[in-house]
Amino acid sequence: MKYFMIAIVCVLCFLLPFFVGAYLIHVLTSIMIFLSLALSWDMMLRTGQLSFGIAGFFGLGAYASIIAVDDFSIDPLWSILVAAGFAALIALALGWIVLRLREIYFAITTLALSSVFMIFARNLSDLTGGSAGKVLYESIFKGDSIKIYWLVLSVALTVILVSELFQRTRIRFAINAIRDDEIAAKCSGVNIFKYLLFVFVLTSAIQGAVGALYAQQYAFVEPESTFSANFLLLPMSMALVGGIYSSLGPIIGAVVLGLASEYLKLIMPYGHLIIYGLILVLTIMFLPRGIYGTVVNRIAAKR
Amino acid sequence: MKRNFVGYVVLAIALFLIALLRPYAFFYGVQRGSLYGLVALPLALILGIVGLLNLAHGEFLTLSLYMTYLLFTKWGMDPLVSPAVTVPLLLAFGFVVYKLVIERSLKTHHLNLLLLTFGVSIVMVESLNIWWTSRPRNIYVPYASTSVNIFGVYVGGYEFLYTIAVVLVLTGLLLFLKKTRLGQATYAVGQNPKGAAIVGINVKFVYAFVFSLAAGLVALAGALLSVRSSIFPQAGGPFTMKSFSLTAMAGLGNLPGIVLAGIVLGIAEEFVKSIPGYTGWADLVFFVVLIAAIVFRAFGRREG
Amino acid sequence: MKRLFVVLMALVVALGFASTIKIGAVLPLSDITGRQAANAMKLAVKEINEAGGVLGMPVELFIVDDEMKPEKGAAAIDRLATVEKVDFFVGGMSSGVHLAQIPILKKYQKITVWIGAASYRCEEAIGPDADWYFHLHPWDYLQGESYAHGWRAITQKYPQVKIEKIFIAYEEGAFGTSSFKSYQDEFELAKKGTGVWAGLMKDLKGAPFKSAALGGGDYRAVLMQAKQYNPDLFIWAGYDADAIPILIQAKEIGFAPKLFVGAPPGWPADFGKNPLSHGVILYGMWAPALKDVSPIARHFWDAYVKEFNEEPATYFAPLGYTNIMFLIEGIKKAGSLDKDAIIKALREIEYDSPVGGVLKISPSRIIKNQGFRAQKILQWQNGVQHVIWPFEYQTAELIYPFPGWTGK
Amino acid sequence: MLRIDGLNAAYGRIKVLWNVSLNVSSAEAVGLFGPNGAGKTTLVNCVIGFLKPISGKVLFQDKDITGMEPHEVVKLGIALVPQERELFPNMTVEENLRAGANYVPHARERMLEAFDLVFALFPILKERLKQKVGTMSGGQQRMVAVARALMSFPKLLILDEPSVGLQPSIVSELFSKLREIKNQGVSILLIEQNVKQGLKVVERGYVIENGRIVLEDSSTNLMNNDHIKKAYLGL
Amino acid sequence: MLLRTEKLTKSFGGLIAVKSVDLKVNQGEILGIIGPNGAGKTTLTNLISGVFYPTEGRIHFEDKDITFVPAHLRARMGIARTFQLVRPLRDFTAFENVVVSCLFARGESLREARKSARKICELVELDQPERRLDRLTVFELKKLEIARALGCQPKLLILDEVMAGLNFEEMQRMIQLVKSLREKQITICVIEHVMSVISQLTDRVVVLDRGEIIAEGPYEKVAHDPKVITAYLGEEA
Repeated sequence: MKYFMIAIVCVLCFLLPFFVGAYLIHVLTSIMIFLSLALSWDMMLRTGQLSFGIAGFFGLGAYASIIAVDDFSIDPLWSILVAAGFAALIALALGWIVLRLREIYFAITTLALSSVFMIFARNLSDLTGGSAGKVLYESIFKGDSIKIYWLVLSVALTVILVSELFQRTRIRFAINAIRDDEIAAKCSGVNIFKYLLFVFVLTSAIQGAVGALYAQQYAFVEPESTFSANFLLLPMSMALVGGIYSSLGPIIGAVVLGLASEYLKLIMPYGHLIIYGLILVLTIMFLPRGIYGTVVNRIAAKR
Repeated sequence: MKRNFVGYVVLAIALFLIALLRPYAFFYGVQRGSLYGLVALPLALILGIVGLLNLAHGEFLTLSLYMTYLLFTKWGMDPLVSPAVTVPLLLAFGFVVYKLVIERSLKTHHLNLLLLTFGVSIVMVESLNIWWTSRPRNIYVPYASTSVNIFGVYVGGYEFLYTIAVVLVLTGLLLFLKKTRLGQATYAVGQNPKGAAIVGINVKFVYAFVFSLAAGLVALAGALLSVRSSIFPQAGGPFTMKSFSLTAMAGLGNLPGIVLAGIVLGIAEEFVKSIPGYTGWADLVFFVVLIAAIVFRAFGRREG
Repeated sequence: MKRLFVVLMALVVALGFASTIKIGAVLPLSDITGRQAANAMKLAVKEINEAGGVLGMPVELFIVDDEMKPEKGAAAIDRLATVEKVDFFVGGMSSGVHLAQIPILKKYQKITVWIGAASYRCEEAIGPDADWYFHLHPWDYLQGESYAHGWRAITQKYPQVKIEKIFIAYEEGAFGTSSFKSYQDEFELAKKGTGVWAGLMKDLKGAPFKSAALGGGDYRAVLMQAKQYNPDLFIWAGYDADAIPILIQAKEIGFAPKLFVGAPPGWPADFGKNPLSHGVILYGMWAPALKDVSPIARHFWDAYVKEFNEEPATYFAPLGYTNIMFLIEGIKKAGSLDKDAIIKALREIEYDSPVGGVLKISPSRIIKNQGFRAQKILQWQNGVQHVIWPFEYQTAELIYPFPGWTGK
Repeated sequence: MLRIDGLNAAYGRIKVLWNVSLNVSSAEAVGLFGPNGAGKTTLVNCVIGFLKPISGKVLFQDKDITGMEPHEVVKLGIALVPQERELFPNMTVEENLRAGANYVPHARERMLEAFDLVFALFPILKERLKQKVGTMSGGQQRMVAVARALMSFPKLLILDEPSVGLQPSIVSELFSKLREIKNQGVSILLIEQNVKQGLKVVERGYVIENGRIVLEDSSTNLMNNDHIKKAYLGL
Repeated sequence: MLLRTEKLTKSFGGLIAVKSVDLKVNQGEILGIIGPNGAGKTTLTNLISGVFYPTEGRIHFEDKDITFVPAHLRARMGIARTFQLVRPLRDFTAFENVVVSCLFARGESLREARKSARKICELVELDQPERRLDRLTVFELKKLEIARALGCQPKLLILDEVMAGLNFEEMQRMIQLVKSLREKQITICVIEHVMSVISQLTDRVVVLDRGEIIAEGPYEKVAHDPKVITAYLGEEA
């Protein structure tokens, strides 16, 4: 029954473009972009590692994809896989070093790596177009927003599926154990480094793929906007507002904050971000486990 | 111990060589680095004691810049005098933010605090933007652009105030933490809040105090910076991550290390900038030195 | 007879289907440029409606904030097209946001009149086929060309002015880098004796800096390089936040070139009040002083101040006004809402703009419909921005050389 | 000295203490015994102020201290040696001990006196004054914890399972020190698993099971109580 | 011989926690390790389980040199331990804690691991294992530590002060449990302060003081060793 409902919801998501206008489809597409980032961030967080590097891998994927299409004439659709692979490769190479770091040291190093990626993007101008960035003359599917929506939806659903697999298989036991107590975990036979590396590489690949989607949708990359801190801070906010350590939490957070920011803009053209900031603050103050976490807790308490 | 010593010697030689080869880069690096350190110290204090990374740190700095500006334009108060007013104001502001937003969330997941301060920073930036618009403001005082002659090298003099200030603030903080009762209480709370409570320390008060003190120190930095920097809603923002970087590079709880890290990074940056054709890579040096320092320290630990 | 029929048809269409002309604007409202452009657009719409609208229909303006985020700017286009169902797009500031909007604009192919996005990347992205796209702001390379014209004219009028050695300090982002790149391209041509700078520019050097707007603000290393190079013409291409710190640091290291030029998109609030500003030259499209020489500029200034109780602080204010007025002129001339007719009309009209100069469409490197091409060379003198060139708008004589820092 | 009246307490929705009453007179040593999970530490948390009870009263020297903040309670003259020690690992032994006296006004004035007292009880600490506490073994840290509590010249000393993890020689030493401390006029509330040793120190004892006080008697009577013999002494 | 250490030394900075220890653990025995606080018992456990690598010396397990084998591989080889201060995985239920070691140390599938974990919970008499951890008593937490260690299918089980904080009745049940484990052919090292437990359980006792072995032998012999009495037992002996 439950799976049947989920299937229905998925089908409805795919049929949505036939019922709503281009604007909402566009907004939903970018919500799903952020949703996938939020989930990938949360998946890393489930191991206890706070990554500030998601904007970096996002940008890396975006650049890889645009360069693949522009310089190597790879099909835009395949370029997304190329981007995911490239981000994964970089993560694999860096993982050997950064995954020995913990807490704020891991956080700041991943953040610094994002900046390093951006500096390379800006200074290797022969390959990347330098500060001006790189432009494709045509966006993916010739700019057909419904097809783009379907593509982004498929990727987002895949990410959700991966996140759920994380929650339902032995992976969950490994990464939660690492988060709770690394020493107890390794004395119970968990190969900590292997799982950290696995999650780091996988989430980086997701971030790379999502960056590629974004870049292909708008057909350009540019250091400042592609590596923008927004691609770190917004997904983080979404996951925390929705509720961390779950799949549903970041989804709820992304939808709520994504729609809220569009709506606020309408009723308050100037300074709507003040209200947005207040929403963040108030949600966390009064729902410290996030929306989903609070609901789950209430239900658990009633039982 | 021995390895540390060798490291410091190598560092000292490198800095000396830079001073010899590129005196401008050396002096400017010291100045900039002192500024970074001055702004980073309060952030490190909050991070070390309360265990909270204050993402609104830079916005506190912005606020103090605007306050100094206001005092200067409305009442003609000299920016070097204005800390007398802005420090207490920021102290109070820090206290209010702590009481309203932070205190009740201290017991929840530590990431919540991160997000709360992020929310505070958005609200602050946007409020300043509504009030003052995005147009930069400036304070002009002639003494901010005077030059001094050091061993035949003709460099800007004003920014040495950063160096003086950071030395004073650091010494003051260290003395405070070591020698005073409240300082020892602060240090104790940073290590074990529960243990602090059972020896009679008012932990909530210490937290509020640290938060306010940090905000007050930011106001001091803001006053010094105000005459050299443009004042606009995002002016302080980039300092948050720079301060965080320095804190991580020095290691938590190592206040003198932050100033040292600031100066090393400042000199490294200025050194690269002074090489024609490589100016654009200065940021890379900053991050590479940062990552190298953190990783090097992490690999110093040997564990199974 | 035929014409009357068209007008009648238009009326029928207007009354029956569209009772208003809807214009959708996308601007960064949190930035002073976007905010003032939005105000100026509202002012223009108000004036038009008070005068009875266009083709007998009132004009309705919808403004959406792009928050300076590419995806938000792109979604705003979709929103305006499908929810508000606008007929025309106007607005624009950042090139980064615009790049994301271009695929969406291409989807709708509605008449678009854009006042921002100077990067040549945007022109590349638009491509040669978009005849519905009108770009009013000069592209970055056009700006470079126009300065060459300006300096040539200035050296002819003031023979003591020399600009053989040029140093450019540019912010390391897209804005500064593309400015420098266009100079480099022109310099290559000039070396061969061709191009607009031929005979003027003999040597060129440049170095990037990190703008204060993005967390930088330390220019001394770059200024030292410039000082050692000793240029005739020093240009910094950065943002308004860099303006005063760069002067302070230049004074500090004793760097006072004969021509000290800044090229930011806007200026800080107190720049004129700052004694260091005296003699600083700037590139720009507009200066408040234009109101003394141009009636339309005067009209715009007074109307804006009256309406919003603040002074226009950036050239995006008159440009926003121009944006709407130019489009409406086109519609008026076309006499209908027919797309092709309007495009044709927009290409033909000449609009005397408060920016200072007549707006007339002509092709640029790639696109067919480029508006302004020329910039102006201005100079701060005793707290006022004066126009030096073009000479027909000149409001003051050039102060040369740059007076330096003594006594400031 | 300390009187607890009808205390009910809960963690969230789980009720832990049911109508608990207990008192400690001046210069009296009282034991609180019971199995794990009976609510002993919860009771301590209610006295010190880490947990606000649902109902009931805690009186110290006839002053109502229910719901007071820990730092205020400590200033009144209650010192706690917590089960988890709660020391300051990056501080030296000396700094830890100073911290014990520094924030209690009446003790601060007599700090030197306090040091003498503590060194008399734990001579080893005098040798280790400059050692960082984080580098000491568990047993040594336990001594520092007791010493730190004593530095505040408490009127009432609460020890939460002080013998856990200590070597036998130290346990018996510690308990004999506790008798000395009691003889100096300090009231003691001793929470213990080790009933056999504990009963040697205290004059009176309570037995708490499942959050309720089930027995209260003098230590000699408790020693001979059948329930105690069977459940706690293994006789 | 199941485990043998050779001149095992571990120093932290200037502090030598374990000094040239030659420890032998025979197949099937219960070995008691006692010694004053700070003698290095827990450090020794950490070295054997691989939480630390030694500064000097070697460790052999079943005639293999495991000195620098990572901890998780030692767990898979059958070296399991408990922690003096319990370290349960807080985000799991008690049952899931046991599943973790069954999954990763035994390498079982999720289904098998659940089955094994269920059996282990029954063995250690952990009732209602689906409870959240904050509802467990100290005794149950200690049993959980053992259960998780058993999930590693240990050949050698090191129990670090499992009796600490238990009352008499609980201790007796714990002793029964340890005895039943020995019947399952598990070699056990017991680190303990409670002498009655040591005397009831162990075949042999090793006494550590200041990082060195100062006495070795059956409990009765060791307990009367004057060195041990002065260093450790005090008046109680």
